[in-house]
Amino acid sequence: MTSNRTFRGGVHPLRARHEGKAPTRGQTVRDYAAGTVTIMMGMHLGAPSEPCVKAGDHVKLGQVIGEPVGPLGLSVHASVSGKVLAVGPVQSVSSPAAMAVTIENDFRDEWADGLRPLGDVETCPAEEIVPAIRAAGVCGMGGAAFPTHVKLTVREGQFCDTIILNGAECETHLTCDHRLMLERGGRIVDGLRAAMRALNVKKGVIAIEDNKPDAIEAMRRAAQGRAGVEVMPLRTKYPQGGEKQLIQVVTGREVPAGKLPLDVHVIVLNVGTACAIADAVIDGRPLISRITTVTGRVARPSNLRVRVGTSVADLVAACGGYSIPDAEVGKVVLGGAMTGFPCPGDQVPIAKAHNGVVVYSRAEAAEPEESPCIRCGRCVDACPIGLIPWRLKYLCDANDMKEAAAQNVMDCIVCGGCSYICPAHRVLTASFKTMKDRIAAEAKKGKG
Amino acid sequence: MNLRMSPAPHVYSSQSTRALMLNVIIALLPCAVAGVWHFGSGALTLILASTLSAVLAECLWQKLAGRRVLIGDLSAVVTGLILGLNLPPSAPWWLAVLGSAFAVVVVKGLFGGLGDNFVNPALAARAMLLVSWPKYMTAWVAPAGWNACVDAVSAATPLASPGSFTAWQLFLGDVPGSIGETCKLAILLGLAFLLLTKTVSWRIPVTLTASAFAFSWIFGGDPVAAILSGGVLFAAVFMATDYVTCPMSAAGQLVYAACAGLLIVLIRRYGLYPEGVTFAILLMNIAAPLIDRCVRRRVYGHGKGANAHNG
Amino acid sequence: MRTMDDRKHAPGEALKYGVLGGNPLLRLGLGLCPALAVTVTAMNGLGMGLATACVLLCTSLTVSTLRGLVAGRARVPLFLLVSAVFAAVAQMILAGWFPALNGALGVFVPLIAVNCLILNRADEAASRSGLMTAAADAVGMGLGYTAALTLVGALRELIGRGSVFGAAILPSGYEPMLLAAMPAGGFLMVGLLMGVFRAVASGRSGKKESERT
Amino acid sequence: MSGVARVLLFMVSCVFTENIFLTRLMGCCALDESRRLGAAAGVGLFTALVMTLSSAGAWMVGRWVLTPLDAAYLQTPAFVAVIILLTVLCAALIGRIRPALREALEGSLTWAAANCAVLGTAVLNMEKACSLGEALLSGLFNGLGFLLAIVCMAGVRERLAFSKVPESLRGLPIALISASLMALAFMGFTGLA
Repeated sequence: MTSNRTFRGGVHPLRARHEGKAPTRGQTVRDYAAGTVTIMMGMHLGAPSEPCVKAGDHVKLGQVIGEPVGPLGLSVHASVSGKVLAVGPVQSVSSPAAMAVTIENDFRDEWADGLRPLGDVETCPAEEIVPAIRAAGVCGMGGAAFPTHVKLTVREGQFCDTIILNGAECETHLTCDHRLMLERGGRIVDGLRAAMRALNVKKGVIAIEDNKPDAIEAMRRAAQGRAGVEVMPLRTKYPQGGEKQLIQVVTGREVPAGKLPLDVHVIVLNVGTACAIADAVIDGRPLISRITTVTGRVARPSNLRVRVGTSVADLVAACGGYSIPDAEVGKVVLGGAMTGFPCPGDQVPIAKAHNGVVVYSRAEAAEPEESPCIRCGRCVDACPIGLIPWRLKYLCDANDMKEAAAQNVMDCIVCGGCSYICPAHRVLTASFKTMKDRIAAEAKKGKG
Repeated sequence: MNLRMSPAPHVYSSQSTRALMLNVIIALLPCAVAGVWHFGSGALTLILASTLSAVLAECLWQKLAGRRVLIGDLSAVVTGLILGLNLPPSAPWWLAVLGSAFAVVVVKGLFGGLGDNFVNPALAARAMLLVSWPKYMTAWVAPAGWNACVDAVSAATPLASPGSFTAWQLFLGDVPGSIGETCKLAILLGLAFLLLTKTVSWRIPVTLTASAFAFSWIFGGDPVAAILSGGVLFAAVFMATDYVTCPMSAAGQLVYAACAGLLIVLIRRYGLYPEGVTFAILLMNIAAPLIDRCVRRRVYGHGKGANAHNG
Repeated sequence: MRTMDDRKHAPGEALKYGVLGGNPLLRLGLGLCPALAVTVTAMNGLGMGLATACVLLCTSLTVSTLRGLVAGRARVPLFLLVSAVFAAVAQMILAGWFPALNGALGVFVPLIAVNCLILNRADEAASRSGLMTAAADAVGMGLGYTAALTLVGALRELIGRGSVFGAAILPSGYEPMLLAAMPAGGFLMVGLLMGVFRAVASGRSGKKESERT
Repeated sequence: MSGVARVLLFMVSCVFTENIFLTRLMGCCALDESRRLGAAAGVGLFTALVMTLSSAGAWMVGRWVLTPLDAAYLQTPAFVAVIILLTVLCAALIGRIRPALREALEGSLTWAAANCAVLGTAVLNMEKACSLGEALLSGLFNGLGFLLAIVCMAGVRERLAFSKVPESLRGLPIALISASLMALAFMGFTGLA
């Protein structure tokens, strides 16, 4: 079952020596609950939520512990039942002081009553779907963590004709979406149908890379008889799961620079998000757990269904601990190897969007030395959106914001393909990210 | 636990500058062996002299200019080796040394080192030697084994006397010519290796050869002999594909190689010099930045295609 | 402490500045075309340099005398016309007395008229200063230009023919590098010499800085 | 040989074989204009225009005025005057058609008159004793040759902007060394026409 549907550019890190999916691909998802969880208030894109419990309180499973703040705000729910140990700043992956609520698990898993199940996605009232998703605190689970109810809100003058479910999972190492599609395909289709009904969309496409034939088969079976749902195999190539690439491949449309997918009448959701939508709509269950792939230098690489807020150290312990001496652990990455974030320490808690934990040894984590650019053009070939990375790199090094912007650095999707392929090991992607942040900050300053 | 915090991506492909250069060196070895087989001790001396002096010159220049010494990236070896294989087997050793020094210091070093030169160092050095010492650079000997250059039986190349060699002779390199360029079998072996290891893409070698073939037919020559004589194939595989000096976009590379093929035929047919390969590729090197500017991929989300669906 | 400009305007200093620190060809990059084209031998370089120096001197004196009369946009055309007249005179003198040299320099003798060196000095120095200063500037620049052209010519002749001013210098076994006598060699030689001059100058000023502190 | 073929050969000769910039070394003062591709193309086009017109203009003045008056010694000043006149005219014309372009090139336009390639072409035309049509074509083709050289030069120099050129060679010296390698490559055209 191979497919020729793809975009231009890209790289093949999976075919190279970094095939990281093999150890976890065949492993059934295991449930895991840790003794304590540290639930961050800022797990989604947008302002962090306001904690509404205090130390010493007893909370039940699914109880709201953080109230939404601002237009992109999202509720946070307790992922275990038990006693609140602390409310205060902790080290997160991106910030040394992120507001969080720490709960000691009493392992009773008592559900709080709060959310109302809507029942069957095909018959429930369509206008209640998005509010239910919002109440359940669902955000994008593929990485960007954009609040899903905002994504599913179509403003005046806009319309959506296609919802794409992203099951490409093009990242190295990660198999959580793969396992989810195999084990809960029906739920994923339910979630897609719920989103389609909420927005009155007639077409839903589940896009899957052709290196997962079993998942394609499973989803085809699950989609049988469901109105407007179609499974589309795509060629295996990184970054096939990039939002812009996916839209281009599935619909033939390009999102204009600076615009959103909805401007070309498309909404892209991760398969994990669709599953969370189904849980919220059918059962009234808030988003309190997710599947995370734990792999690399751990004794038993696995896919775990973990409670939001579980620390990396607990996850590793659940997989038999590090397979190398602690002193030899060189890097822990949250997410995949191409776009994941490096962890400052293994006490960092898992958020709603963290789909993987990859552990590297010191030798694997050593960065190769940067040498002069030999103009081989591999980065130009690899760029999925047609930038000229080697030249951008010089402009970024010279801090030439104007020229870098003129060369479309803002269109860079930070996929990491150019850095991956560069034989001179030039630091390309990271420079572009820094430059993008700087230009965005400058623009903000200019506005406000 | 002291974790590294370097940003994504966290994996790298196995290709490095040094590995790529090593691939090119390995691909050049069959040509070197064939050259020594046909032209003997003189060829061996030249290859060694040019390679060693290129490395030495790179090392000295980088020390003198106060830069990091990067001879470990093997690019100087490639330059020296290619220059050596581009010399007539009977050329004096000092020619190889001067050429290598010119290639590494003037053509590459003065511009900032590897990646910063805009013409291929080996080709520019060959052109320099050709215009400076034409009597050595256009003297050819017959391929006669180990003592070919000692006996120095002067002979005409297939380009100077077309029709005097069979296609088979041309293919195996049993003809007078530059050390590395005569044996087409060895060059094709090298090409196969480069393609298998993904060191170069097929675009430039194939397009250049096809273009030379087509244009020599259009201009009334024997197309098969045209690509089997002289340095077309060697240049198409090893010199036109030089990363640093060819265009970077796929379409640009096609344009570049096609124009180079045309220029080769034009210079061979109408020019003063019997072999146009060196100059043709040098000229296209100069045009490469312009080609890259003109042939550009549309950026995703910009221009026509992006707005096709809006409205 | 006197500024660079003051120093330039004292006649003795102007001479030194023109030959070394402010060498028109090797430091300021003026008058490139003849410096590239005719400097195949030292003799050609010397002849071209002297001819240019003479036209420069005459033009500078004339412009200095006429200063104040013309300003604004019309000045460049005026300078051009003045130097064209003197270039025509130089051509006649060369053709009459040094026909061999005139033949070797060819079209570049009338082209002295549009030599950027002359225009630049007329614009920057002569049109803003008195006769004495203009003359000192022109002589300094002219000599500096002559010296540079002779140097380039001598080096190219040495490498390209093994001789200097026609006298064989290198042993008879020397195989001349023909490139030096070609346009490519001219570009290369002038470019390298410029780099050397700049490196020496920056090395010197760097040394002075460190001595001072 | 047919007329078209002769014109074609003449063009190849002027543009490639005997490139006025890289082979005959005239107009090198404009090397400094070649830093950016856009500016270089502008200067090159303008120079080519002036060159074409002044080749013809100088020919007319030389053949119809100076020769009858037996005043060949006035050739240099007379040609310079013609070139200045035509430069000013062309600049004014461009100002009329494309004022923005005129402003962008303001600095370089006056100096185009001082470009020795223009005067050189005119003088060489007289030495070759060619016809008016040949003079016009010579101006046009040499102008195109100049344009080609300076545009190629600008392409190379834009690329060099990203290079680690040693401090003392930055700017004009490395531009000259680049020109040297270009001149070397252009020698490949020797014999083409």
